[in-house]
Amino acid sequence: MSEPQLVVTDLHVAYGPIKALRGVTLHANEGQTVAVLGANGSGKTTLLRAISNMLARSQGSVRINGADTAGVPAHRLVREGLLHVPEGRGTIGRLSVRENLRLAYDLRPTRQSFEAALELVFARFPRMSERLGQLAGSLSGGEQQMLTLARAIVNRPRLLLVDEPSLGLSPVMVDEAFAVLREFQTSGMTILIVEQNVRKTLSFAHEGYILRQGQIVASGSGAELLRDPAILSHYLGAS
Amino acid sequence: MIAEQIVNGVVLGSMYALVALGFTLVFGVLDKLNFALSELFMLGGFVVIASVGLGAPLWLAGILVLVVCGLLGLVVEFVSFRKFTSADAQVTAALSSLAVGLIMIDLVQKTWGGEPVSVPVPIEWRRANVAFFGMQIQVMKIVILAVTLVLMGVLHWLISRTAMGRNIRAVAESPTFATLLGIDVKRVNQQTFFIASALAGAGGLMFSLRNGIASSDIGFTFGLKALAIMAIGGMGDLRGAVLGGILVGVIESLAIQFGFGKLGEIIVWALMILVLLARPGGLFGAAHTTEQRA
Amino acid sequence: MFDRRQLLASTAALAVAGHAPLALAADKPPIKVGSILAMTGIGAVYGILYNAALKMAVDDVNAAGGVNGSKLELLQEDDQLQPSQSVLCFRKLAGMGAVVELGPLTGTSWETVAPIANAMKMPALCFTASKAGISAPPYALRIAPPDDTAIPEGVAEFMKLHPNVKKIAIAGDAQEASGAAGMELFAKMAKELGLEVVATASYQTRTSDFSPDAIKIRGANPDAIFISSLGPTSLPLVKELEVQGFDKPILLNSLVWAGAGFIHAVGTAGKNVYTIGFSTNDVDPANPKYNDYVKRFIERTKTTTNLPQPVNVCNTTLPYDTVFLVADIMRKAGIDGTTPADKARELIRAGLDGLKAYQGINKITLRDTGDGHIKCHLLKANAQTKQWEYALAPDQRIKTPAAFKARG
Amino acid sequence: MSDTPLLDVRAISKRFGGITAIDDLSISLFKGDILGLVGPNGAGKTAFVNCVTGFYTLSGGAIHFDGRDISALPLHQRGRLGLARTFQNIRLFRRMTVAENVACALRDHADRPLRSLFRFGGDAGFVRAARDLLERVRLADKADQLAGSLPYGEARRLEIARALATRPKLLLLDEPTAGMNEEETQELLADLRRNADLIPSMIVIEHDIKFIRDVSTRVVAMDYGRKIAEGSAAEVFAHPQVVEAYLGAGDADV
Amino acid sequence: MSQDLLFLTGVNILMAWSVYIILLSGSLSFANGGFMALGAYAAGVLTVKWGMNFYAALALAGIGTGLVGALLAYPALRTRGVYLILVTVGLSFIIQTLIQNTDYVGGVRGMTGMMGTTNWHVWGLIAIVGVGLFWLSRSHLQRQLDAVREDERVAASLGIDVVYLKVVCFAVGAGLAAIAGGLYSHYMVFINPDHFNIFVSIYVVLYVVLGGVNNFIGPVIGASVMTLLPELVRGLQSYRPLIFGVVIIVLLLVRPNGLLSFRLRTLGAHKEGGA
Repeated sequence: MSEPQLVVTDLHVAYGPIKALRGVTLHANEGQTVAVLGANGSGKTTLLRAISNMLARSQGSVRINGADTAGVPAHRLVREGLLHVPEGRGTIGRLSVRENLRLAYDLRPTRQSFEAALELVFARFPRMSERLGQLAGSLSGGEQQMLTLARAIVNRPRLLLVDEPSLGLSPVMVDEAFAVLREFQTSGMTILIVEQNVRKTLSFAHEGYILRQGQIVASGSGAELLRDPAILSHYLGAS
Repeated sequence: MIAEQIVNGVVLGSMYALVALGFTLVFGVLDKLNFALSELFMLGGFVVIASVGLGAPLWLAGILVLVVCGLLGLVVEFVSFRKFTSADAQVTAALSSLAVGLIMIDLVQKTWGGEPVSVPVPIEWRRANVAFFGMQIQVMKIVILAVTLVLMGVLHWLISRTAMGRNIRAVAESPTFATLLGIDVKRVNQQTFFIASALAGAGGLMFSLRNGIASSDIGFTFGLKALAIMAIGGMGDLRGAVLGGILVGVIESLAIQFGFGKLGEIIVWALMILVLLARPGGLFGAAHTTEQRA
Repeated sequence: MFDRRQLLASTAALAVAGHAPLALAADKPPIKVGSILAMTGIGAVYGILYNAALKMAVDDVNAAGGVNGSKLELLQEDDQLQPSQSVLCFRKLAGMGAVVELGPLTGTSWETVAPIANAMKMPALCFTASKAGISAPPYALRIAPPDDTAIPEGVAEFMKLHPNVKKIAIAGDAQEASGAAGMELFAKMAKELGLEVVATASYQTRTSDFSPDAIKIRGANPDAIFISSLGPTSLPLVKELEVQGFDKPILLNSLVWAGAGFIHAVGTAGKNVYTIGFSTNDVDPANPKYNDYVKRFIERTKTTTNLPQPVNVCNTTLPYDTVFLVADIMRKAGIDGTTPADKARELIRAGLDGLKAYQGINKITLRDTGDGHIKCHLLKANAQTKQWEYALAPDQRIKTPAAFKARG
Repeated sequence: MSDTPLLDVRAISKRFGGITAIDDLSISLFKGDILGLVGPNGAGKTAFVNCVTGFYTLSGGAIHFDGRDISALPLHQRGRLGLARTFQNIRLFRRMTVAENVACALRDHADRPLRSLFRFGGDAGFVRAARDLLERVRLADKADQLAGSLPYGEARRLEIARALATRPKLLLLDEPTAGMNEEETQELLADLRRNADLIPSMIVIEHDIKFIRDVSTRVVAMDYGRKIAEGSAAEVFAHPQVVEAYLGAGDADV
Repeated sequence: MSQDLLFLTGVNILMAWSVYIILLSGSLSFANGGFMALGAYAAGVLTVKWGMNFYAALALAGIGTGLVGALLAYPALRTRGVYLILVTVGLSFIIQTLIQNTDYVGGVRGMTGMMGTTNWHVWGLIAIVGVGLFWLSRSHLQRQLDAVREDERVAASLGIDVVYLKVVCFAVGAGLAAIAGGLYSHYMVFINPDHFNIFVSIYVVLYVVLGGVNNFIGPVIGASVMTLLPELVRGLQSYRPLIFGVVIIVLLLVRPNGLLSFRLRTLGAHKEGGA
């Protein structure tokens, strides 16, 4: 059996003297959805940023498709099939919706035309066709989140890193966002998701890891973790 | 007379605008001031002199100006900006680029001396005049305006229509997000410096064609004025740089006509301070408030 | 070389201390003459030009046996045209034992240095600055004729050549001392001659666009323009006037005559351009000394400098004369390399005090203001040869100088 | 408990461009209250703290503190009136030492900073006061370290000590236990209890429901910039809207 | 070292401190060349035209310019970062142009007659200001200023009156620059507006940045090195500007935080902190 698509081994990251990640080891097989759960400041976002090489690691290794990513510039990783959707969405506010999508398309132009890619987006998010010429910054929070996911539709990454996709969304929008992620999942995309919305996330993730103070403290299949009240209470305090 | 001054102000303003555009491009992308642009503006004329001296026809010399100044811009990026990435390195980078500018001045003076040098443009070109609604306007001014407008049009097209422009705008807003979208920020920075420097060089080219001379000490004050104009228009705003440049050009021309020539530098700086006090983000820039950071 | 000079210096010290003079006349230590010029930066073209003249003079003096058995040694300091640097250089030269200082270039620097020369009791001789009334006798004298005589003399010849001029425009650099002073003198002259000033345009040293000034001047439709600013600043205005089709005579004060650049860069715009000065590159049949100087100076600068050729001789005869003048005084006062600097300076000051006129290449008359006077004439730019030439034929030139008080 | 609330937030709103962060929000708090503020990310909790402490200017409504309308007061005057806060993403003076971080917040000569230049007795008073506060948060042994070198938990405690140095009447804590594990959270709770004498009243934003239950006398839940529930912790956390907003409607039956 | 070099070094140290004092509250001023001009002219007018005692004139010029600085600071400090830099550059230009157009002080022709400064005055003042800055560096005020510089908004929320401190620093810095100007004019005897062009303001900031902005010794080092460096390489004549430029670039690259980058602590162990 070949190596999993994403293998993180003993990853350490420090901000100056502060150790944000202290030896994280996890992996995601191709087509798997892996959830990383943890409180604020537990290092989830740092983990994603380290995987996408936005942060330098002080120790450990990250392998994507069998190749160590050490020293590879972040933008090149993105070109090779990784898409990192940061917390706070990462849309470029002063670019139009169309241009935002175009950026994603230019990364990895497929055989189909940009217009065809847009059609795929409209099929999923009909509202996007109305917003196409608008500046992304003028969209509502929910629409911006749609745009972020729409970018993934156009971009078709092999490995998707998503940081808190439900942040600040209304419940309806949260459902919508997860529906799209589920679609990605069925299409065979590998997804690493960081979320606060524990139930929703674990109910659709294959694997889950609980991060605490930069270390993995528990892991298991999504269903296992979800069934374990100790984990939930540990995470949410009490519930 | 006044109409003629206004027309002249627009032409002068368009030269200011070219340099201000360079400043605002760099500032938009890096949030830093590139003082060396002033001296690249100064170099524009000397590149013409050098290339004509080497036997190049004037049209080729014009293209060489863009290329040489653009390439020098890459040097400036490497020396003064590559290492100073953090936000509090603003002053360090600015001073470093200023020092690069000082070196450029010195090298020009070593080569051509400190006094103005004639630019080899046929005098007939420079002297051709047309009458226009009772105004006497030099053809050269019209050419300059036309070339400037074309350059601005090309810039507008580059920035708003091409993939490179999209990337530049994306990096300007957030280098982090841009990287996450697969954009090579370093390359975008270089592209920005190349374009900005070529624009400043083009400004210098226009200036030297217009005045028939190139001078080693013209860059600094002209560049500072362009900086003020950038602030008047709104930093990082291309439209602001153009309109701000033309506004200042026209005001300066009229001030001289009405006998306020003695005030010189005061005009543009006082205008800038007034604008900034009334609208801290400049005429066209978004108001920068501290709240977003909190 | 260095060691030898040190040895000589210690010999001199012994001599001063009252021991028997050991040195033979030929081995006397040199007399140190300081000079302050801008050798780097924007003023370097001037500095290099005048430095070449100073060096030629020193070489000539030394070749002729030096002064009382001592050679002259030129100590050259670079002030980069900054007045504060001029002061630094001045005091530094004094510290190095210079007995007299020559330079600096601009009125601003001269005005800064002159009072200090008096305070430090060190003679200083300026040979360029044009702004009137800033010399400070007895220690700080200027050999060059300032604008208050040069401008009236030039304007007089200009009016002789262009008697129909009634309306003039005055333009100038309001930001620079000599430019502003020249503007005032032009205005005064206009008033005296009954000329109507139809437009005044003030600009700055670093004005980038002269179009508005040119439009304003053209619009006022004057018969002639008087311009007072330094060469690099005047040039774009003159060019702009040409471009705008302004075809009237333009009189510039002596600021553009001095220096190497203006005449080489003015091009076809020089067609109507006049300036004020007292020498050109042309031979002067009445003055063989001058002709010899011009030939040698042009020859010399060809190889030792990168100045545009043929170099504009303009007022470089003045630094040359100044060196000879100083050498004369020293010779008469018995100064040689062994004379203590303080004493030598006092002797030179005394020599300068008694000086009423000096005949070198130029005939210099000293004025009670501490400035020199040399009769100036109207010069015209020749765009083809890139040289200045006299505007009037020798017999047409006005011989009577402008009014001034000579030293009594 | 007196009749007039210590903090009286009256129908405030805060908009950024088209986005409404706080919408017609009224909250009042009496001396001695410890108010827990809960809600999902983006609910407007931090914006509320920013409005009260003066980091944001209000788009509408008014805030009264200690009987005074402070809606238009600048930051430092609110600080002097007795409002102190900590930040969600800890904001220490990182290049200053731990002791200096606390000491710079101490009051001197009735807030006339220049007067401190004319104090010739040395810094003994400040040293003592700062040390005392650092001891209270168990950081005395780190006094001379740079604040930027502290690990997360200690940085958080230092931020609290710094806030306490201003002798606040109302302390606003923005997610104080974020990133802390169980033990650290318990320790922080103990710290707060131990220093109760310096904290007359408090507003705590927290995700840790247990912490909120342990510490607060009253809880307000927010979502979309509005108040959706108010009452005791038990009441609020049983509120269906809160459950919905907080945990999300799970797809799986749990 | 010659007297003059010693003097100019001293004036440049005072000027660097004047920028440093403004920088204490986190604002960068490119207007100090302008304030220097105001002081130089004010002190000159007071001694030459009004016959005032030199020390009184110096003090009055300092206080007056300080007040002008405070008045300008209120509106100027509404802007930040690059905008503040440009506003202060503008102030420098405006002050210079105003003096050029003021006939009472000679306009562009300049003013002369000031006499009587010695190196003792300059270095005496450096000693006084140095002791003051040392005293400040250990004070509660310094601590509050450091807090303001680190994070203005947080400092304000702790009750520190940031605007007041910024205005005071601006005024004191302007006043010190004015006194340095007064000393300069009385040493040079003659001044004109060109002595105080924008490069003066820029170079002074350069001294501080090259020397180090975190402690009061950095500016001294920066000013001394950059004043003496051109003298040291005087022998290289025409390569001086080139060397000057290259040295600046190299220093900024090698020591971006200045030659002396440590910060003096106001409490506890007074030893080196992190850069």
